[in-house]
Amino acid sequence: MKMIIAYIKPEKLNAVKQELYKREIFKISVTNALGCGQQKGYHESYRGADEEVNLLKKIRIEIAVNTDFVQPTIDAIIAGAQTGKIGDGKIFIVNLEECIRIRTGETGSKAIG
Amino acid sequence: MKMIIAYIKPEKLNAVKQELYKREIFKISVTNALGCGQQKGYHESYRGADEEVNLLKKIRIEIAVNTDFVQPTIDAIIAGAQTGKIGDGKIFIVNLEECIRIRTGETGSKAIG
Amino acid sequence: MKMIIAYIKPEKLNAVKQELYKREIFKISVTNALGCGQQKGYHESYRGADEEVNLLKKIRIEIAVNTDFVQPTIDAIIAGAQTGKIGDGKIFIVNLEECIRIRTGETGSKAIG
Amino acid sequence: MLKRLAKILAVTAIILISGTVFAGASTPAKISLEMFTINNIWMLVATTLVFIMHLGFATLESGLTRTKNTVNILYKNVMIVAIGLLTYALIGFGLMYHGDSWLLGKCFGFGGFGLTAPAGDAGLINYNGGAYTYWTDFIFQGMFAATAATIVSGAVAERIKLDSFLIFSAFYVALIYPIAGSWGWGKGWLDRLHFHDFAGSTFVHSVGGWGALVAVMLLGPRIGKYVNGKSKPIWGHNMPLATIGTLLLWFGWFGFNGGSVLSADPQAVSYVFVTTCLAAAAGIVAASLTSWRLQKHPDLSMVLNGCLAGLVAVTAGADVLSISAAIIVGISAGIIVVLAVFMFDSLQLDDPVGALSVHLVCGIWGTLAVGLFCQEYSFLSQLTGVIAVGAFCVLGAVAIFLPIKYTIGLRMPADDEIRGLDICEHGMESYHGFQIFTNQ
Amino acid sequence: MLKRLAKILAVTAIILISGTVFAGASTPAKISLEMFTINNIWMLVATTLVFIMHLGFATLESGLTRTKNTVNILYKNVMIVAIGLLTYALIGFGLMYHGDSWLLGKCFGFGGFGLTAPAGDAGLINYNGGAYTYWTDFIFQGMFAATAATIVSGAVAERIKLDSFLIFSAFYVALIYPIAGSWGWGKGWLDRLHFHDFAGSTFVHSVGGWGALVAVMLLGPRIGKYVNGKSKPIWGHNMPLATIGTLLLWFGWFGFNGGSVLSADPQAVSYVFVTTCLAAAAGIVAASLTSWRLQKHPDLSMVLNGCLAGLVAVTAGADVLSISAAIIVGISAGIIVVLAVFMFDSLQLDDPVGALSVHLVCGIWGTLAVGLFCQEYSFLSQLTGVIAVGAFCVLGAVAIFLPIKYTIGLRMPADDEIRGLDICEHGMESYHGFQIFTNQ
Amino acid sequence: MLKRLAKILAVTAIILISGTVFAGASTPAKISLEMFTINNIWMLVATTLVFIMHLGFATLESGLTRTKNTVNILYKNVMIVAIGLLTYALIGFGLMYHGDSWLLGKCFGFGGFGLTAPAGDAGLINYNGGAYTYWTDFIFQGMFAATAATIVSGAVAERIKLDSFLIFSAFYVALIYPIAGSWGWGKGWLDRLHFHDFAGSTFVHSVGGWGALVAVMLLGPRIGKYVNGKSKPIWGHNMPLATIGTLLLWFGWFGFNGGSVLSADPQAVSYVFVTTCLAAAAGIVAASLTSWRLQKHPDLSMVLNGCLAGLVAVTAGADVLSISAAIIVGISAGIIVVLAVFMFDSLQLDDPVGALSVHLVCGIWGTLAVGLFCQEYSFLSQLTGVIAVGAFCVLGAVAIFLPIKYTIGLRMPADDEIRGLDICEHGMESYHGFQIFTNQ
Ligand SMILES: Nc1ncnc2c1ncn2[C@@H]1O[C@H](COP(=O)(O)OP(=O)(O)O)[C@@H](O)[C@H]1O
Ligand SMILES: Nc1ncnc2c1ncn2[C@@H]1O[C@H](COP(=O)(O)OP(=O)(O)O)[C@@H](O)[C@H]1O
Ligand SMILES: Nc1ncnc2c1ncn2[C@@H]1O[C@H](COP(=O)(O)OP(=O)(O)O)[C@@H](O)[C@H]1O
Repeated sequence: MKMIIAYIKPEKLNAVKQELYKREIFKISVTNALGCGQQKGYHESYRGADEEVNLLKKIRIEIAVNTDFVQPTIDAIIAGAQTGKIGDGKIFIVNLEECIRIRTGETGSKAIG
Repeated sequence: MKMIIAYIKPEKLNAVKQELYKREIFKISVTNALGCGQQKGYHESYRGADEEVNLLKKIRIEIAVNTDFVQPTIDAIIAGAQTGKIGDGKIFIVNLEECIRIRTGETGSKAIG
Repeated sequence: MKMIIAYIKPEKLNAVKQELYKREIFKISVTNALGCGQQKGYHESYRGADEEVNLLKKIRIEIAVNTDFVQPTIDAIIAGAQTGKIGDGKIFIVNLEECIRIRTGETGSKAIG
Repeated sequence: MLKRLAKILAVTAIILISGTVFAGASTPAKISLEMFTINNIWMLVATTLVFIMHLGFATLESGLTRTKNTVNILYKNVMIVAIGLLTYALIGFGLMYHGDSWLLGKCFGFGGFGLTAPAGDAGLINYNGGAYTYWTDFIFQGMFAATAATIVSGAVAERIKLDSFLIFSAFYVALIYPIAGSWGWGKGWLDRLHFHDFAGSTFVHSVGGWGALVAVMLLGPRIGKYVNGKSKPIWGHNMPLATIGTLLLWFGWFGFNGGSVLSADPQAVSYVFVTTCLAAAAGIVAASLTSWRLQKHPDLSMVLNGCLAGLVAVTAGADVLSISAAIIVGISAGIIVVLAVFMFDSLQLDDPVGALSVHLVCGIWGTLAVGLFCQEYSFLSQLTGVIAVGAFCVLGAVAIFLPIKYTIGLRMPADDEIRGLDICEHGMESYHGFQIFTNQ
Repeated sequence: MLKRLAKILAVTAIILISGTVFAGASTPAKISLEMFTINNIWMLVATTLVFIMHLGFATLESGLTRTKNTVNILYKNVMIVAIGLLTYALIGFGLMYHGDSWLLGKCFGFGGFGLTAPAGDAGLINYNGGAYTYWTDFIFQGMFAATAATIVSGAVAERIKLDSFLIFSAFYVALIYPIAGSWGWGKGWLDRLHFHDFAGSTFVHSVGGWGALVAVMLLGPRIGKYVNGKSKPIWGHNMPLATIGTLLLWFGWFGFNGGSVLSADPQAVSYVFVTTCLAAAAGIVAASLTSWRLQKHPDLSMVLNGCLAGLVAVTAGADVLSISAAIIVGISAGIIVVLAVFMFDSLQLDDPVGALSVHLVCGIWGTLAVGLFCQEYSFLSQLTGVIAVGAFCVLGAVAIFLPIKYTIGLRMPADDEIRGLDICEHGMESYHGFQIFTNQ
Repeated sequence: MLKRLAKILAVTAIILISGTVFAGASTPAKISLEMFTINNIWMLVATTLVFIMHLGFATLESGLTRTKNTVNILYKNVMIVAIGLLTYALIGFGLMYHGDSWLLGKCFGFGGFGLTAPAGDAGLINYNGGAYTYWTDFIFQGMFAATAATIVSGAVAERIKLDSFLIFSAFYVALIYPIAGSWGWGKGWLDRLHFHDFAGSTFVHSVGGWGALVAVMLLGPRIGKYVNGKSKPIWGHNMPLATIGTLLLWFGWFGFNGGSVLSADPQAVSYVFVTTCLAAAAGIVAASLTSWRLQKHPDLSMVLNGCLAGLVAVTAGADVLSISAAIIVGISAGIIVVLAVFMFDSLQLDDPVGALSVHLVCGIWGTLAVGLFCQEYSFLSQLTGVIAVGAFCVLGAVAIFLPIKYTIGLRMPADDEIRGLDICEHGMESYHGFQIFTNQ
C-alpha cells in the first residue's frame, strides 16, 4: 500500500476529484496548505510597508491506495491538475505499512477503500 | 519508530486524547482536514444553485511513536473514535526513519516522547 | 529521497525559511497545526467555565529532499527554530519513494527541487 | 407548517385591508402645530433607534454562539422583526392599547383587528403633554413588541427547531406580550396599582426573559455543555460581532428609553438619557470588576452583559430614579448579572448568551429598584407586577410550547445539532471558505 | 487614469470656489421659525440615516461575495460615497434641481456648476408645507445620488476592473442619475404626466438597476459560475456581514422614505414609516416562504433580498398606498425577488448579490404598483416613466461603458480574477491570518 | 489595582448622590417652548450619534490590528465609554464648564463634583440662539469626553498592559481633557484670544493625539514591526470591520459637528453638514490617489484614514470655512495623512491604526487651516492654541504615564505580546474555532 501526497492549485481540486472518480478512487483527504516553490509570489503592501509573499495557497491531498492503484491515482492527479504553468505542484509517494478502518477494525488492503 | 496518521470525526478528538493519555501517549499533532469517504455528504444550496458537498470536516492526527507504542496508540484511537457508523475514519501507519527534538538536538527514540 | 516533516513555533517560520534559503532549499509546504507536547498549555475561561488548552498553535513544514540535502535541511530547521525552551518542536524523517512534478511529469530527484 | 404560516399571512392581509390612508393633517386642539410636529418627529426618530436594536440582538446573539449556528440565529432575528410587526398590526396593537375596551376586568381587552386611524383629532395620541399620530403610536409600539421575542431567541440558540421557534414567537408576541403590556401601559389593573415600569424592565425584558426561562427548561442544555455534571465552556465565535451588538443595543436604547417619555419634553428626555447612560456605564464597570475578581481574567462577554444589565435595570425607573440611584442600580445590575450567569450555569440551565441573567434577572431587579429608591412608588406594587407578569408569561409560554413539543417537537435531532443548524436547517454556511476548527 | 481623475478633482475644487458661507439665518415668510427649524432638522436626521445606507451596501455586498474580493468591494463603496457627493456638488445638483432652467424641452436643464446658496428667503426650499435650507436640500439629495451607483457595484462584483468601475460610477452618478431624476423630481416632463415616484423606486433603484443590467451583460459571469450550462453556487463569505448590511439599509430607509416627505409633517412621515416597515416585514415573510418551498431550505440570503425587495417596492408609493396595499406590495415583492433571482440565473446573468432582482425588478414593480393600487395615479403614466427612464439609463450606461471597454477594458484578466481582486488590485487581504479554504 | 478602581467607584457613587431628579419643566425666558424643545431634541439626537462613534472606534481599531489582540481592544473601548462618562460626571464636567469659577487665571477652574441641575431657568443652557437643559448639556459633553481617550487606545494597541491603560485613560479623560477644553469651550484664555475650534480638531482630536504620541514613544514599537531598521507590514485582520468603523465614525460625525452648533439653527447645522461631508469625501479621494501613486496599489486602510483625516481636519472650522475651503482642507488632509503614516513609520513610531496621523496631525492642520482660510481668525491665535494644548497634553500624559511605568509597568512581557493579549489578559479568543495562521 502507498500513501500518495499531492500539492495542487486550489482551483484544480474539483477537476482532480473528477478524474479520481473516473478511475474509481473515491476516498481522499484534503487540507489547505501554503506552498513555496518555483512559482513567483506576489507583492503585498500595507500602510507603506511591503512584503514579498511567496507562500502561495495550495491544496494538499492525501490518498492511501493499494499498490495497483498508484499509477491510476498519479494519472488522475496529473490529468486534473496539469496546466503546464509553473506552480502546478508535486506528487509524493510514501510507503504505507498498515491501514485500519476505525469503524470495523479491518486492516490492510480491505480497509483502504 | 512509526508515524501514525489518523482521520477522525471532529467531535471525537477529546475522547481520543483521553484514551491516548490513559495509555501514556501525550504528544500529538492535529490539523483540520476535509475528507471524502464512504460517508454520505450533504446538500448545500445557495440562491437557487445546489451542490452536493462530500468533503466533510475531519480531524487529522499525527503521532510519532516508538514501535512498542504502535498497538496502544491504535487501540486508543479506536476506543475514542469508534461509533460503528460510517465516517469513523482511518488509521494509517508509515515507517519513521528518524526523529529529532529541535530544542536539544536529541535523536531517535529518546526524542520521540 | 526523504520527506522531512517538522513542527515549529509559528513565530519561527520566517527564521527557518531564511536558514533554508541560505542552504539553497527553496521548496517547502506549510500547514498550520495544533500541537500537544511537553509545553504547558494555558487556561481559557469563558462565562465562568474553564478549560485547560493544551493544543498549542504550531506550524507544520513538509520538505521533500534528495538524500544529500537531509542534513542541511535539519541544520537549517534547528538553526531557525531553536530557542532552547520547551515547545521548540520536532523533526520527523520518512522515506520518500517517488516524487513527480505535475507540470512536466518528471520523476525522482529531478522533480524534487 | 409552511401552509399554516401562509394562511395566517393571508388572513393578515385581508383583515388589514381595513387600514386606510391618513386623511390629511390635523392637530390636537391644545398644543401648537409646532409642538405636535416636534413630539411626533422625536417619536419617529426613537422608533428608528428601537428598530436598530434588532440588529443589535442579531449580532450579539450570533457573536456569542458558534459558527455552525450563525445563519440560523440571524435568520430567526430577521424573521422576528417581520413577524413582530405584522402580528402587532394584526392583533397585538388592539390587545395592548384598546382605549377602554376591557372584556375581563382590567386584565384583558381587545380593540379590534388591524390598523385604522380614527378620523380627526381622535386619531392623535395625547400623552405626557405632547401628542403624536396614530401611525407613530403604532410603529413605535410595534418596534417594541418584537424585542420581547428576540430575547427568547438568544437563550434557545443552537438547539431549537426553526419552525417551532417561529411558531412560538408568533404567538408569544401576538398574544402574551400585548396582554401583559395592557395591564400597565394599556391602563389596566397594574396601572391602577400605581405599578411603575417606565420603558419595560418588566413589560419587555422580563416578558422576554420568562419566555426564555420556560424554553430553556423545556429544551435542556446543548450537547457537550454539561459533561459529567461539569460545565464546559462553549465559546462564542466572534467577539467583534458581540460587541457591535451590545453597543448597537445601547444606541437603540436612547430611543427605547428616550422615546418612552412619549413626548419630546426637554427635561424628561434629557434626564432619561443621563440616567440610562450612567447606568449602562456603571453596569460595565461593575461587571468588569466582578468578572475580573471571580474569573481571574476580565471576560469581555461578561462586560457586554454588564452593559446590557445596567440598561435593562434602569429601564423601569429611568425617569424617576435620582442620578445616584441610577448609578447604584447600574452597579448592582453589573454585579448581579455576572453572579446570575454563574447561578444559571450551576443549575444547568444553558443560556448561551446570558439572556436570562440580563433580561429576566435584571428586569426584575430594575422593577423592584423603583420601589426601593423612589418614595412615590410602593415596593409591594412593584413586586406584585413582577410576580403577576411572571406567572402569566410562564403559563403563556408553557401553553404555547407544549402543543409544539408534542406535535412537531422542539429540539433538533442530536446529529443535526452536532453538525450545526446552518447546514441542517438552511443548507448553507455562515462563513463559507473559512477554515473552522471545532471539536464540539 | 490617475491623472485623469486628478484633473477632474482639480476642476471640481476650482469651480466650487463659488460656494459661499451662509449669510446668516433667515426664515421663509409663511411658516414659523419653529416649523422651519423642525422641518430642517428632520431632513438633516434623514440625511444622516440615508448616509448609513452606504455602509449597508458595503457590508451587504461584501458579505454576499468571496473573501478574495472583499477589500475591493469595500473600497469601491467608500469611493462611491465620495465621488457621488463631490460630483453631485460639482454638477449633479445643478442638473437635477435647476428650478426652471430647461434647455431641451422638459428633458434636460442645467442650473450651473457648484453650490451657491441664493441670498435670503430665495435660498430656502419650500416644499410640502415645510421648508428647509439650500444646504439641507443639497446634502439630502447628494446622499441619495451616490446610492444609485452603489447598486451597480454589487452586481459587477468580483470581476470588474477597479478603475473602469470608478470612471463609470463617476459619470453615471454625475450625469445619468440627475438627468433622469430631473424628469420627475426636478419638475420635468414625467412630473407633468403626473408620474408618481415618491422616494425613488424608479429614480434611484431602477436607475441603479438598469446600469447594473448593462454592466452584467457587458461583463459576463464570474469564472466558475456557469459550468457546462449549469449554475454553480458561489457562496457569500460572511452572513453576519450581509445581515448587518440589510438591517442597516432598512435603518437608513427610515430616512430615505421618511425624509422624502420633504417636511416633518406628522401624519405624512409617520404614515410613510408604517407602510415602509410593513412592506419590509411582508417582503421578509414572503421571501422566506417562497425560498423555503422552492429551495427546500429557507435561504438567508433570499430573506435578506426579500426585505430589501419590500423596501424598494414600497418606496414609489409609501405615501399613497393604503396599509393593506403596502403589505400586498411587500408580499409580492418578496415572492418576485426570489423568482427573479432564479430567472436571472437561468439567463446566465450573473449578479452576485441579487441587485438586479432587488433594485431593478422590484423598483419597476413598486412603480407600477402605484398605478395599480392608487386611483389617483394612472398605470399608463407609471409605465411610461418606467420605460422612459429604463431606455435612457440603458443608453447612458452603454454610452459610458463602451468607451471604457475599448480603451482600458472592463474585466480583470482571468488569472487575477481567480487569485482575487484584493491581491491583484490592492495588494492586500481582507482577513489577514485567517485560513481560507476555497477551490473556486 | 482592582481595589483601587473599586474605591474610585465607591467615591463616585457617594459624591454623585448630590445629583437630583429634574424639578419639572421650565423654559428659558427668551425663546419659545417649541424652539427650546427642538434645540434640545436635536442635541440629544446628536448625542446619540456621538455615542455610536465609540462603536466606530472599537471596530476600526480592532479591524486594523491582529486577531490575537481583538478582545483586548474591544474590551478597552467598551471600558472607556464607561470610564469616560462616569469620570466626566464625577469631575470632568465641573472642570470644563464651571461658568466662571476660575481658580488660576483663565487656565484652571472647578465648578464642583457630580451633577446638580440648577433650579429653574438657571438650569437651562442658553447658547447660540438656542437652549437646552442641563442634562442635555452634560450628556452631550460627556459623550465627547470619552472619545479623546479612545484615540490613544488605537495607537497603543497590541502591546500595552490593560490595567495601565485603563488607569491612564481614567486620569487623562478626567483631568487633562476637561482642563484643556476649559481654555476654549469653557470660556478660558484661549477663547479670549479668539481661538476658534468649532467641534474639536484641537480640543478632542489633538488632545487624544498628543496622549497617543507620548504613549507610543514610551511604549516602543510592537515586536516584529521594525526588523533590522526595516519596517515590516503587520496587517490588520478584518477590513470589513475597519470599514464599518470608519463609516460609523462618519455617521457619528453628523452629531459631533452638527451638534457642536449647540442649537438646531437651520442654516448653521445644515451648512456644517455640507462642509463636513464634502471634506470627508475630499479626504477619501485625495488619500486614494496619494496611496495609489505612492504605494502602487490603492490601500484601503489609507483611504479609511483619509476619510477620517478629512473629518478631523474640517472639524475646527466646519462652521466658518467656505465650501471650497472645506474641500481644500479635506483634500490636503487626505494627502497629509498618507504622508504622515509614512513619516511616523520612518521614525519607527509604531501606530497600528494611524491614530497619530489622523487625529494629531490632521487635528493640527485643521486648526491652523481656520487661521489660513478665514479672515476673521488669526493664524497666530490658532497656532498658540495648538502649541499650548500640545504642551499641556504632553506634560499631562507624561505625568500620568511615568508613575504607571515605574510601578505596575506599561508594556506586556514579550512572550505574552507574542501569544497575544486576548489569551494573556482575558483568557479568551476573539474568533474561537477559526483557524488563524500567523507567523508574527
Ligand atoms: N520539495 C518540495 N517539498 C515540499 N513541497 C514541495 C516541494 N516541491 C514543491 N512543493 C509544493 O508544490 C507546490 C508547487 O511547486 P512548484 O515548484 O511551484 O511547482 P512546479 O514545479 O510545477 O512549477 C509548492 O508550492 C509546494 O507547496
Ligand atoms: N484511502 C484513503 N485515503 C485518504 N483518506 C482516507 C482514505 N479512506 C478514508 N480516508 C479518510 O477517512 C475519513 C473517513 O472515511 P470513511 O470511509 O467515510 O470511514 P468509514 O470507512 O469508517 O466509514 C474520510 O473522510 C477521509 O478523510
Ligand atoms: N511524538 C510526537 N508526535 C507528533 N507530534 C509531536 C510529537 N512530539 C512533538 N510533537 C509536536 O511538536 C510540538 C513541540 O513538541 P514539544 O514536546 O512541546 O517540544 P520540545 O520537546 O522541544 O519541548 C508539539 O506541540 C507537537 O505538535
